[in-house]
Amino acid sequence: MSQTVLESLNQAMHRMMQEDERVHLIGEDLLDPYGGAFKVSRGLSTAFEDRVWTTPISEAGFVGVAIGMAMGGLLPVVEIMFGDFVLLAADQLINHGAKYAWMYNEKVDVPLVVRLPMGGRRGYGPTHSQTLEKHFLGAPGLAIVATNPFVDSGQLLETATRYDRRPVLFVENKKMYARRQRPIQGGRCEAMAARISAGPYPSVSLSFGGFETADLTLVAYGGMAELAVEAAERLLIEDERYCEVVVPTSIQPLEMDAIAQSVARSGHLVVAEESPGAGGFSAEVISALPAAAWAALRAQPQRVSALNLPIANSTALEAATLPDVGDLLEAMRRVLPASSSRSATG
Amino acid sequence: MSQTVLESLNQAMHRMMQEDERVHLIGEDLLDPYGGAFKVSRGLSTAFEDRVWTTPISEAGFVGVAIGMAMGGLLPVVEIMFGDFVLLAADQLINHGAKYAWMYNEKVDVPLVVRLPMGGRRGYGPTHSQTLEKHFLGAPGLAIVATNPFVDSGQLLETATRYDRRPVLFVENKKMYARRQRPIQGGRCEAMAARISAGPYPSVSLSFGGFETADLTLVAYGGMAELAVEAAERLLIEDERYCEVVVPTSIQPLEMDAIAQSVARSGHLVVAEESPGAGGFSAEVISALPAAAWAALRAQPQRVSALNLPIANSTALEAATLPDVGDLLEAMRRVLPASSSRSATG
Amino acid sequence: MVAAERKGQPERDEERIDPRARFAQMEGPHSEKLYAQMRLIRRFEEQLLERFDRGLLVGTTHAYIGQEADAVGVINHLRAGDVVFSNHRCHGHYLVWGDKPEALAAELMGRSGGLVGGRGGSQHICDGGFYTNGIQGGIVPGALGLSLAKKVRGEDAVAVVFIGDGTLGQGVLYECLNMASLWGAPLLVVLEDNGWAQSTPSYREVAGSMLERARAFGLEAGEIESTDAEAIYNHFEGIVEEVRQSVRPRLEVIHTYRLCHHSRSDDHRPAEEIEARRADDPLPKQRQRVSEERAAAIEQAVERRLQQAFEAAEAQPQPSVDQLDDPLLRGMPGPQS
Amino acid sequence: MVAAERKGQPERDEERIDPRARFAQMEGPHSEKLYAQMRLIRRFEEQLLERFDRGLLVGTTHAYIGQEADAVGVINHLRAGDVVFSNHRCHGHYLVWGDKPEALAAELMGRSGGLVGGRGGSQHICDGGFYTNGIQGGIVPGALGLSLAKKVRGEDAVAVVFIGDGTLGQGVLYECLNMASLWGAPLLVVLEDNGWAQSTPSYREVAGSMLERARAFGLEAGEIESTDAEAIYNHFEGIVEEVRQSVRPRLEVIHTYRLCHHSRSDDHRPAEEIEARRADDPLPKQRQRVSEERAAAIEQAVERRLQQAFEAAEAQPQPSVDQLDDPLLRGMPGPQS
Ligand SMILES: Cc1ncc(C[n+]2csc(CCOP(=O)(O)OP(=O)(O)O)c2C)c(N)n1
Ligand SMILES: Cc1ncc(C[n+]2csc(CCOP(=O)(O)OP(=O)(O)O)c2C)c(N)n1
Ligand SMILES: [Mg+2]
Ligand SMILES: [Mg+2]
Repeated sequence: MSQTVLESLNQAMHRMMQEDERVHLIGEDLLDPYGGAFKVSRGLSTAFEDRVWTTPISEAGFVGVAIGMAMGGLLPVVEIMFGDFVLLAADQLINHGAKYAWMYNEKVDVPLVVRLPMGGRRGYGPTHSQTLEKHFLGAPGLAIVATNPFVDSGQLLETATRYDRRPVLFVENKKMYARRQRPIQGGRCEAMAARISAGPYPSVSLSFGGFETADLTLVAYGGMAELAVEAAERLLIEDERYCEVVVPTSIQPLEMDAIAQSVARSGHLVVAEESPGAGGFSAEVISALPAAAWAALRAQPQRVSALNLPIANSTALEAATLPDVGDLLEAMRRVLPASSSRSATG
Repeated sequence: MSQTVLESLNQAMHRMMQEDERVHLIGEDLLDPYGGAFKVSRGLSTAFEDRVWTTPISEAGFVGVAIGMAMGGLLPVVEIMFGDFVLLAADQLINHGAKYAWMYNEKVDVPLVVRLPMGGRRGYGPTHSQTLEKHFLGAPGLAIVATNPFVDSGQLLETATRYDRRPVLFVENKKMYARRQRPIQGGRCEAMAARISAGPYPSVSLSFGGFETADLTLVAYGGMAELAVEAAERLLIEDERYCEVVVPTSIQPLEMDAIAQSVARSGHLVVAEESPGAGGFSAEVISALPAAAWAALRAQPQRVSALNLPIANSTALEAATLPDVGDLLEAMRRVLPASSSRSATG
Repeated sequence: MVAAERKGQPERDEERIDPRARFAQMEGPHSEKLYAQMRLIRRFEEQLLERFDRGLLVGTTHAYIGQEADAVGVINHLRAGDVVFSNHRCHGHYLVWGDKPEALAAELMGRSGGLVGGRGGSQHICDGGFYTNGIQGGIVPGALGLSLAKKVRGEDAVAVVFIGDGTLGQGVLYECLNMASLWGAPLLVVLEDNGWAQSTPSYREVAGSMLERARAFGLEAGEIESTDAEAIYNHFEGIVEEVRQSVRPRLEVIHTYRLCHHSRSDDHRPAEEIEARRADDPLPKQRQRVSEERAAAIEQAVERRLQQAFEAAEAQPQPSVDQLDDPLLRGMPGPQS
Repeated sequence: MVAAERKGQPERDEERIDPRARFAQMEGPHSEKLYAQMRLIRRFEEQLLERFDRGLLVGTTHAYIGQEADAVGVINHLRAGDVVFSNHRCHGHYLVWGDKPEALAAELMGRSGGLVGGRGGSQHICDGGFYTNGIQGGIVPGALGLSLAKKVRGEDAVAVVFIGDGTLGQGVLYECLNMASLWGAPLLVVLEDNGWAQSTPSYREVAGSMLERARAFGLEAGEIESTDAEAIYNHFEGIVEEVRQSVRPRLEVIHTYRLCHHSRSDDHRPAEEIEARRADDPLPKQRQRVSEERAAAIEQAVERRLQQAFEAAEAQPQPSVDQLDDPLLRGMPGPQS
């Protein structure tokens, strides 16, 4: 059995700290035996005592400290306990860390990684369940990378930490931690045909029917990726329609190639995200379609997102608020023509 | 001559504080003779000494204080000196003020107004020139209203302060303060046919050619509105094409009716904003088009936005970074078919 | 143009109820009342945790076990019009303030009759001038603002905000101490120093002196090291009144200890340390002041009450999902005239 | 897989230059050097303001007139590897640190040869370990982090961060005092208390005691009330070394006064107050320590230097707008092996 996403991330942290002494870890409640709220940091303080900084509850302060450390030649990884708290550091990230490289005429860089456990479905209520990276879209200089089980999560984190000179928000998903990695091998991922793009932050394309047949492109990232795959499977079984799922990891700048190629083939687009839709990922995907993909559209793209409400504690309310497989299916059925047989463009 | 936008806002503050003693003003450097950095607050501390709270440099703190005041039955108006500093209060706004009404099951409301002087083109450099309201898109419970010279700015502020029970980010534009209000009367605004929608936060539609003839819909808000009108005029003169400019004031929730109606007539859409495009207003407009408007589209909608860079101090760099009339024209020409005569659908 | 009418706010009626009168069903002498309140809190938390273990609840919860004396020692001094802001560890505060175990239990279970209809859950409740939120320190500005609003409106009220030692890490707290001091706010900051913040001992996150941090901003500050409910009650008697009369902010530290884990199963504190502190359990201390007979009667009454409360809460339906409309649309101002 | 190489960072070479050696063209005794530095600052600011009045610059600027003794008194103690974080009122700090009036002037005019190529302007500059930003207080965490990075790397360096009295309002400052104290950071916070923050007098925004605010977080703290450059220089001699040796943070207040408006034309302070403080002008004080002849020579040299600097800056082209590519795309990591 493959690793869980959590194990993959934890081992990557161990590996990096072992191999590169510039890697430091900063955040709340990091020390063993506790090892961080979600245990991504477990064992690190034991193995690398001097490079794990357990902090006071000072999100703005310690994100800013990490910015200074990055300017000083270290490679800090910040753990924000719940991604919801990143808003406390919005000024440090947007007006400081993200601006410095360009504003100082490239005299400095800020190779910072801020890990953000995001997402709901665990009953944590309004201030511990959000998916807030959307609020950092369009902040110049700030990269956003989101992992998912179809890429090597640990490798992604390592790329962000050791090879990327930009400040990166690294988006994880609380519900995903316990999920197993679902590696792509030999062009397949389990029952699906699978492609993974080149580049440091790859996009994954998955299809139960193979890439010759695509009725629809479903774009989802992070915690929505596996729901999208589930919806694609159900669409095939229940409607006999082929849905290609495209999962980008580079959310900012948004990697559009795989999306565009798929849309050019399928002509139908649904985009999903766990946060409310306004000004979010889906809007960006739809608006950033290259001309050729746009021209291929045979119906209006649809968004699937959360209701525009805080995320309630009540399981019933939370489930009704967050987008699920049913919502994805419904959107796909809305966008697909009722009758037509499936396309077969290569 | 009509009032300036600044005068309109300042007089509205005087009027409201005169008529309703629950209205309080909170922010930095508000006391006369200084009267606030941009002088919207001039004279208020003299006339209403007890209700003007000049604060320490504590944006998170005093926005939160205003939230508490609003919960306690007052109607606070917060002045953030430069809108750029609102990021310091992101947590207070998104995780506190905006959530309370719904999260507390409507046991409370938070009738708060936070005034945000946004925008560049005044040479203030990277941390004093931004247009940051985009980062609050998709924050449940948080309204965003942006004024412009074509609506009664003071009236808009009064609606937000006295009639709106929601927390409202009230977006102004530094460059706009000195501009004159351009009132709509008898269906006209100067040389343009003009419509203004009903409702507390109206959308304005403007056209040099009258609403029968529309080759293109140009959507812009706040500081971009007057540039859009200028671009529309040049398009008419230089290309003999009719552009209808639609200027919403309710940015969140986004008022789409006037936009949709115009697009249904014109079939061509360009959307503009002063901030970088990713996850912003334009993406939202494009993605929120109702089905009928979408169906009417004859070309891919285009966005006009800032480059994805901090806003430099250098005039040359700043001008190259922010969208201007030339950028609007270029986008309009990109979207309009090269040859076709103009449409004449009613 | 007429001034906008304030929309009906149910909780404002509640606020008018004197919290000192709320604990009506537990009549009798002061010592018994305090014991009864503490027992209610303790057993509420224990039953809650047990239900978590049985999988009846999802999410998480922060129990107040060991700190009960703080809540009863402070909140019993509040009166109609006063307000309380609390944090993640709020059940104890709330049970003294609002005394509605069924509505609290229902809230934690996400039921329709919960304090806020199942929307908030453990960390996000509201009831008649009682507010909590799950962002450490983020409640302090709201408490300050509400205390100032009450001052402006001529009310004779005090706002109490509870924070933990770990929350001293949040900068916004100091922004508020400064403004509270500059503006003369009737704000009482009660710092429950239980020596730990989640898994982190105080010495790793609090440098310098807690009291001096407040004094440096011009606040009066004091402290008490005790888990004796009556000692704390007596200590705060004058303090609450002083804040009310002087209309000046104050910070008061209670050095205490939590006898349970931080949230649900995360306790790595040294076993000896916890063992040593069991002697400080506030409940036996207070029980000693009550006759065995009355104590037993109180305990029975609490059991009965809690059984009913949890059963009734469990019987409640989940909130309806039919009307989940965007509050922004609902909150739009109507046409003016 | 190989460790990523740190990209070439031009400023890191600069950092290796001892700032104490930078002011080479002004050789001579200590008193003369201090006077020359202050004179350079004063005349730079005056000429800058005059150019603003003539419409040669856009935006705004915060002049350092009246506070020159602080910059020379502190920064002259720094050495290679040390770093400075400054704020909106940074020209004086920079001219002592970096001593490049042409590059500074060019920056303020948005020219290509500016310190950061015209990108930052007055409030956002960077040069060899010197950093400023326009968000009050926001620079403090960066300064702390950089000081810790240097400590970790075994460098014997000090980070100095300049803040104003008004900046005591920002909560993140206290978060940093706490962490600096907990972690033993070689950080010196220099608080230039000029009695005002923009239009607001200190008593309206600083409650309690500045020094106690630092001490409450376990920092050493001290103060000096002076505009005498040599007094301040002597005062900081031991302080900078103490921070370096003890590897502990410290806050030091300089009570001073700004003799100019806050930014460009916004001065509503009582005329009598300003008049009374003119006697504290640091320049005449220092000039007295220098012979008339040397003073005149220094002044002439400064005039010449500044004339050249401004002229050369003015002659520079605006930065090219051809290559405004998204830094995110440029910064993407390459393929790994
Ligand atoms: C801004 C923020 N950061 C982190 C957390 C996670 N968190 C919840 S409780 C807690 C510890 C709080 O410690 P303390 O203030 O001492 O209160 P105690 O739990 O001891 O009652 C932390 C870190 C949070 N809720 N909010
Ligand atoms: C976060 C933030 N809020 C407000 C401002 C606007 N502002 C610039 S300077 C200043 C006053 C600063 O006062 P002080 O710290 O005493 O420094 P001084 O100007 O006296 O040198 C203010 C309010 C800012 N730059 N950043
Ligand atoms: Mg604690
Ligand atoms: Mg000052």
